[in-house]
Amino acid sequence: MKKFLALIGLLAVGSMVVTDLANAQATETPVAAVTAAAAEAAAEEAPKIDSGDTAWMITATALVLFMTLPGLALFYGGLVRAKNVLTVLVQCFALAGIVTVLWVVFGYSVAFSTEGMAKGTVNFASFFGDFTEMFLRGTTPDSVQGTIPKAVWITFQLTFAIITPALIVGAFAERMKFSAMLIFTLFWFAFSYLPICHMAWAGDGALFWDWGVLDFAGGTVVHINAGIAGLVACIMVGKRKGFGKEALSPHNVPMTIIGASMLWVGWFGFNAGSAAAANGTAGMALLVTQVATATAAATWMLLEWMRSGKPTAVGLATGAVAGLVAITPASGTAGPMGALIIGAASAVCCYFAATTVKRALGYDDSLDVFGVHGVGGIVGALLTGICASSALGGTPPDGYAMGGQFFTQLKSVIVTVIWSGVVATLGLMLAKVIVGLRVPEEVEHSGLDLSEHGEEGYHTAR
Amino acid sequence: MKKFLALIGLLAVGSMVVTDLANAQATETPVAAVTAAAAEAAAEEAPKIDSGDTAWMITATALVLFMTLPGLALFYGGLVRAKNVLTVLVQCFALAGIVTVLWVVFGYSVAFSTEGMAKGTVNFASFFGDFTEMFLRGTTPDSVQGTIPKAVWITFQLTFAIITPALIVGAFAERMKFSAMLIFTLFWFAFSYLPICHMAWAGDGALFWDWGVLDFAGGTVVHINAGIAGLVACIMVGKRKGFGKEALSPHNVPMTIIGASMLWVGWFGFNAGSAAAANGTAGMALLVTQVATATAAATWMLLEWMRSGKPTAVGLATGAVAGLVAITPASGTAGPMGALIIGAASAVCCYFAATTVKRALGYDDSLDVFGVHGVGGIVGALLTGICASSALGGTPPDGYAMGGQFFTQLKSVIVTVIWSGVVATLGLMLAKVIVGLRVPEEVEHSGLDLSEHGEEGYHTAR
Amino acid sequence: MKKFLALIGLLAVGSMVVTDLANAQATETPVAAVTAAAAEAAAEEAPKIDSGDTAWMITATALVLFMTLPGLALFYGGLVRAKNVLTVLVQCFALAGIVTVLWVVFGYSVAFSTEGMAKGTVNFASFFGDFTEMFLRGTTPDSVQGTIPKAVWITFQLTFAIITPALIVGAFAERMKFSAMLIFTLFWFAFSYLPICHMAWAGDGALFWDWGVLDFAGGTVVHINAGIAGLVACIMVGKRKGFGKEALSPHNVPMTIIGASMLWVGWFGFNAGSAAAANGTAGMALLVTQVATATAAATWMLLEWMRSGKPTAVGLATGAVAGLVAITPASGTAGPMGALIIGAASAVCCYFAATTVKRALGYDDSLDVFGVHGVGGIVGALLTGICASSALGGTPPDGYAMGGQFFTQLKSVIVTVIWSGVVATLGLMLAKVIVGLRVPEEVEHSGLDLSEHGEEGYHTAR
Amino acid sequence: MKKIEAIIKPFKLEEVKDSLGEIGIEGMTVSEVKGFGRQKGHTEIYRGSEYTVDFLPKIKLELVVADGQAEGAVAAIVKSAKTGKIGDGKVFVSTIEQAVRIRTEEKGEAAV
Amino acid sequence: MKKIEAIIKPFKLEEVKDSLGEIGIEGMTVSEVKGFGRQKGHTEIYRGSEYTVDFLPKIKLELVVADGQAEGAVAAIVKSAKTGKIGDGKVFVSTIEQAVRIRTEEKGEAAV
Amino acid sequence: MKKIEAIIKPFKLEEVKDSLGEIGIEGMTVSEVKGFGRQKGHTEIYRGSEYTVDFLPKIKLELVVADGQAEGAVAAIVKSAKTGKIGDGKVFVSTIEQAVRIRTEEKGEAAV
Ligand SMILES: Nc1ncnc2c1ncn2[C@@H]1O[C@H](COP(=O)(O)OP(=O)(O)O)[C@@H](O)[C@H]1O
Ligand SMILES: Nc1ncnc2c1ncn2[C@@H]1O[C@H](COP(=O)(O)OP(=O)(O)O)[C@@H](O)[C@H]1O
Ligand SMILES: Nc1ncnc2c1ncn2[C@@H]1O[C@H](COP(=O)(O)OP(=O)(O)O)[C@@H](O)[C@H]1O
Repeated sequence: MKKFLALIGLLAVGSMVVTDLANAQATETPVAAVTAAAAEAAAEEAPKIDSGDTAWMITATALVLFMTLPGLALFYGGLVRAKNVLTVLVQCFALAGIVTVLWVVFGYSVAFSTEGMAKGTVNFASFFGDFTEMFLRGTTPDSVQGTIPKAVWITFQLTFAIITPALIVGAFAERMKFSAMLIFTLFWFAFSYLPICHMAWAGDGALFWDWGVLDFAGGTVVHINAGIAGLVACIMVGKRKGFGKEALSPHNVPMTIIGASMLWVGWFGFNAGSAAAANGTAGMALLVTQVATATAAATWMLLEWMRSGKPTAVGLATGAVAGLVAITPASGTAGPMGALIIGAASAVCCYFAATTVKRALGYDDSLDVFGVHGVGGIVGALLTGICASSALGGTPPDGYAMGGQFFTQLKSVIVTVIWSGVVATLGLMLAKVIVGLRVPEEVEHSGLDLSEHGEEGYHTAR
Repeated sequence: MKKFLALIGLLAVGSMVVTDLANAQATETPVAAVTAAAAEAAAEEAPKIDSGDTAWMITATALVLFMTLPGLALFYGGLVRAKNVLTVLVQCFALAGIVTVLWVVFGYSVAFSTEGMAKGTVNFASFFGDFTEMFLRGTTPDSVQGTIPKAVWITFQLTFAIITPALIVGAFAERMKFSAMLIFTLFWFAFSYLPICHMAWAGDGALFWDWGVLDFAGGTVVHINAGIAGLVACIMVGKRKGFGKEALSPHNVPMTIIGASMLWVGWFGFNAGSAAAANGTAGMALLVTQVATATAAATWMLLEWMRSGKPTAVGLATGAVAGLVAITPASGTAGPMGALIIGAASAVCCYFAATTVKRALGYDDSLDVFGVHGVGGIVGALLTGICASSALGGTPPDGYAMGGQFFTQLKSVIVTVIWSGVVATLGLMLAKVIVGLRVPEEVEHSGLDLSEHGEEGYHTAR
Repeated sequence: MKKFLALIGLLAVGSMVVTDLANAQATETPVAAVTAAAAEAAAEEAPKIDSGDTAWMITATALVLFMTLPGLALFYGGLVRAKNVLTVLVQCFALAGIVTVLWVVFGYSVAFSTEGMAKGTVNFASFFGDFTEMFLRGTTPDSVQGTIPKAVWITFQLTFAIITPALIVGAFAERMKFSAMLIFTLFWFAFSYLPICHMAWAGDGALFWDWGVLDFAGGTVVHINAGIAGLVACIMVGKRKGFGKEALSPHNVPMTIIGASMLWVGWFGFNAGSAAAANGTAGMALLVTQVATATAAATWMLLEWMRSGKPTAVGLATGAVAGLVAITPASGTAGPMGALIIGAASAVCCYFAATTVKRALGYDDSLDVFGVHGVGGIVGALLTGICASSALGGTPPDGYAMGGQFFTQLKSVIVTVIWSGVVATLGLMLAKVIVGLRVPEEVEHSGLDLSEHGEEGYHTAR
Repeated sequence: MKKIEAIIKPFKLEEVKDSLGEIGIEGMTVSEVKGFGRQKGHTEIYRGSEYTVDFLPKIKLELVVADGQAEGAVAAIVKSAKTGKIGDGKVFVSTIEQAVRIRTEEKGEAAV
Repeated sequence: MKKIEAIIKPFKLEEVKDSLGEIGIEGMTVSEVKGFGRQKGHTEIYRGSEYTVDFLPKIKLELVVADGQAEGAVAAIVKSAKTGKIGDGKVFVSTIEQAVRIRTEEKGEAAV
Repeated sequence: MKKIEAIIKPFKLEEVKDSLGEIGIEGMTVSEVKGFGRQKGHTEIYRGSEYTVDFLPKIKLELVVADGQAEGAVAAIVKSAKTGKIGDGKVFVSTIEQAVRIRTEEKGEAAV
């Protein structure tokens, strides 16, 4: 506990140093960059709040929070054994709490501040924002971002910052210490989530943005980023006792289905909300999200049916999530035809990643964070480049060429994979040194809920 | 499996033939019909997206999907025995996936294409659309329907197409083969859902539309349609083992209550969303939906309290659903007073249908799809004609006369009952021939989850 | 049952007498008062529906209903023992049904009618509305309130009227008769909820309104009001058998976490919806709600971690609810900094109230309605006065002075505490006389679900 | 007195209870158990990995009866629980030395 | 050694455990069971159809004790589990031939 | 025949089952129970109030074997269930007088 609090302090100081460096470097005139999603809108004259756009974006924010609480928590919670169900719920809930506070204190500023950025210039500010908006200083009810209140924009983006570290916890479920989890994910949040978010969405001068990467709702920022961190974590934390020998079966499949359903519904906020407005782009994002998800679920079902004769509930749910992940970066540019392609492709790739590949390589990614978010994210990011083509019914950006776009997408994937991988490794090493990564063997046997949280999930006796 | 895939092909080809015929017949000049809900809006000049209407309709779409996933899945899932819980969840989830794909491929086009329709003319196109919009060809982010992006409209309508076949699965729960269920419901989807939807909502020239039927959000299209199919199915599939002898009790009543609550909340999207705009009609639909639902829940509770001394949780939930069903067609025309009447009437009628009548006739409608959706839908459709009267605080259409309207409603009910009944019978015969309708007796004893889906819902041991 | 029905009649008559008195007193010219939330909007010219504001307010209404059904029902349901889970669900569901009917019949009118009110005049109409809008007479799809359809406004306010009595049931869970609960809460609804709501929000001439009390979304109206009623009720009903001796542990912690998550998400509708528009105020309410809730959850976690070494799931959830409660009145005036303060303060105060204080005083507030809603509500109401200060990043009203505002807030707290306490006492005495408050001892042992509702929550055997 | 323990298929419980009732036995205690035996388990699938579940759900019935009733009770159980398919279960009989009815403190055969 | 099996009302468990503790017995195994006996079941209602549920929730306690302790243990259970109302349950005593403590491989009375 | 009842730690079930399989025993019945003994319970926390939970989750194994197999079975269980830490559990052996296989009505050792 004490070690943990000390670390939080350290983290904060660390970030400050980094940012001071950033500010020092930033000698060019600051450019008033606008974020990706709000770009179009901002092109028009004076910024004014549009009530329709605001209505949608408040709703979208609620939907994205709903994805984590309770959506993801349930999706994951049902997949673990009864003795560990609370660890997963607590981890998601605690991250929602702490990340929110960090977001207010420095996160938003580090992710979205545009001091020192200039179109076409790669400098420190292409990777990190700074601390000018710490404590959201200067944001009032009258502050406007595009056509919506800035407070809504900040909260909307916050819900993305919450779900991303929460996604990772599925990889090392059922064995990692709660304190180690916090140290690791918060370190990773500061040094991988915030910069990748900045690179992708902070506007002119940001790395991916300047490259022209298409990442409408967070393929790199959210899914590849989390998927890689999950892969690294599950390898460094090690396998669960009994992995490969016993059936470590889901304790409550209906809970998982509820969670997957909530993810599906909430994802409309994630993708259509990334238009930052209630317009045609949002509408098409809604449609393609639905189509890709449904296609992926149906495809996964068929794969299982063909291979084992039994389409499973967990399979359908996993397929749906794979589709949701893969359509995420593409949801602003793909059309219905592209959505069918992305949905089917993601189901096939994730299916083999989470089954054949995982078995072959032998790592214990408990809830397939890498298999679904990592692989689905990469498949989606690459296909985004292809499905933006108008030949496939997409809405390409100006100057689009399929080959070039594919290559650009690939570059951003590679940077994200390496960046997240390195930061995750460092974060885990840090956690290991401070508190150790794993619970003792007896605790793993008797369940983490009791030892880590002093509670049991269920008391069925009357 | 193979048989099943072959059938899917057949279905597709079948529909194409039907539609070609339709096109051949349609010699009159095509009329640019507008759909019911968007009619008002479209009356104005050039179509332009309204951000407020769009904001509401994206949200409404999310709410209606939420009704099926996880709402209906949970409502049904809790009511079956633990050994069959996954079958219900899988069926709802799989239908959401497959229907979405079919909707993109031909469903939307068959339901809403207006080629060959002409006001006052009854021809093939009054019953079926055609294939001009297969694969949603031509829909881009800029396509507008009324005051919202066409992509939103398509997705909104899709969520109705998902929930309707999903409703039916409650009737034959705990005994039907998954493959048979798919063959039957998809056949029924193509030949009963799509045409009834077309008749009611495709615009000038469509059968019910031209008659002046009031069906704001789907009393005929969704509830009567599904309720009758359920009745036919549960009779043709036969009773569950033990029906009438043992207590086939709900395995998880809280799950059912969660589901019912989600249906209630999601239904605001269903009914108020059917205004296709965020306007006064939507607002009144919101209010009357709440009032009718609450009245029906309270009425059912009082009935139980008076008859057995014990108001039950399942009873309250069922009452609420009965009220939701009945107010659906009326939600665009009834006022608060009408909502009180419709709520109370639906609870009384459904209560007796699901108890006395079912017992007397001896069919095993497992989860009362007919008793609630069929009966509630009919009660609602008929009372819609009455409660539209301004004497009851309603908002009658031009030229409204209570008697005539009642008769018009009755006609649409009769057509729907017969149409759905016939198609359901054919679909079930088809499924029976191809794969057989029921699981073997041992499977029914040991539970369908394991045999059909290779999974169990719960693993409580640590 | 019969006694109960008779009482309902009595209640209705009682209210009518009260209102007649009110009307008799109201000799001044009626003033067209506008409600708090719609005040700004109404300042502009002719009332016209704004589609964006309407979109948001329909959604907000759905979100607030979602808080009760299933949010609160699950939050509470998971915390009781398995044998009583349905009582809690039934109570929430039944209240949703009955309160809706009462709201239509007289509730809305008594709460919001402005006959006889005049700015600066304290008369009967400062406390109670009247019966001019019984049965929502006069409300049509064209009726406008501020910039939204009046039907939406009525339904939005209804969802507040539903959750408030539902909150109380947590205090006497696991032992009170269903019939007694209905008599008590409906009496209290009529004579405490409606008047306090009127005092706070009915506009010029209403007691708190004229004092200048800041209660954006219902600190006094909802939380203090319910918290005090809960305290009185749990004392008058008496302790549960085994309280203080055995562990009366939550039967399903995941259910509680789901519920808490839904409360969190739904509360965006509660707070941001209280702006009655999709504007900057709503946006800031969204942000501060998120920040205060997260801060409170994290604070509660740290408290537990420091005191027992184990951060619990129930603790995190309780902390979040404490934060939500406390930010409620402040959500229209506080900024991010104020939200951090309110969040942290509420967690600390509620933590000690629900643990140390409750233990010391020995009352059995089963689910900590007083400890969280009462205490959190009071902390929030008082801090609202302080955090509105622009020094803390707030948006103070005209003529704001911290000391004076604090005192005003305090006055409204005191009035609410006394009013609710007295009405609750009377309501409980009434219920005691008519049906008795508690179930017999054997029923308490075997569980209320079976005896009161003829059902069991779970049937796990296959 | 004899204690009879029977492991049966879950869906047979009602039938067994009724056939015991017919011969006048109206006290018993039932629990949910998992059985492992010749009846092969089933395969469950979790994200493409199949694993075998050896334990099958069974119901265990325990009843204590007077010595004279034991044979009849065993016969009644066997008759009503039989499907003829593998996994039907077992009946075991052992001796109970003392029985007490808690409510009345009656002892011995009067207590069962 | 003797094995004592007691079927009791669920809410009595704590009391019984404590009264056994008082006479020095601190090992036992507990399971949730359903009982069927003279105590009549209850009626459940599902969409207007009433049906009777005959099986009531009970707790089964199993404890193996040295021969000399058996009588005292039975008495303690009976005393603390009694409410005097129907359905209080039963206590059954039988003989155990061997007991082994897995941890130490101690055998016989030393093991219980 | 002998009836062997073993109370073991839940995570040891697979291992015990396998080691019984090795000596040819392939029938058993398993249930989830709660154990109370020397192994101290754990503390649970509910809104700041700590309370002790004395009952720990255990698995109960019941198997009826021919007299000759009993000793081997007990040894196999003890060996595979042992961790050496407190709470490993107990094995109890008693006599069964009769066994019937429901499916075939075989009796005695042929039935187990
Ligand atoms: N030796 C045994 N001891 C205890 N229970 C047994 C034994 N053998 C079988 N059982 C129980 O009886 C059930 C049925 O046994 P099984 O061998 O599968 O089929 P059958 O009864 O038809 O021979 C098992 O699932 C198990 O619960
Ligand atoms: N013959 C029996 N064998 C095993 N258990 C029994 C027997 N008779 C009763 N029981 C158990 O004892 C419980 C109480 O018995 P019951 O006849 O209802 O009341 P009482 O104990 O007051 O006579 C039953 O629910 C059942 O679990
Ligand atoms: N006398 C007994 N009768 C029945 N079961 C017992 C008895 N003593 C212990 N047990 C069971 O054995 C388990 C382990 O016993 P315990 O005393 O905790 O540790 P150990 O077996 O290492 O001595 C207990 O949880 C309980 O289920």
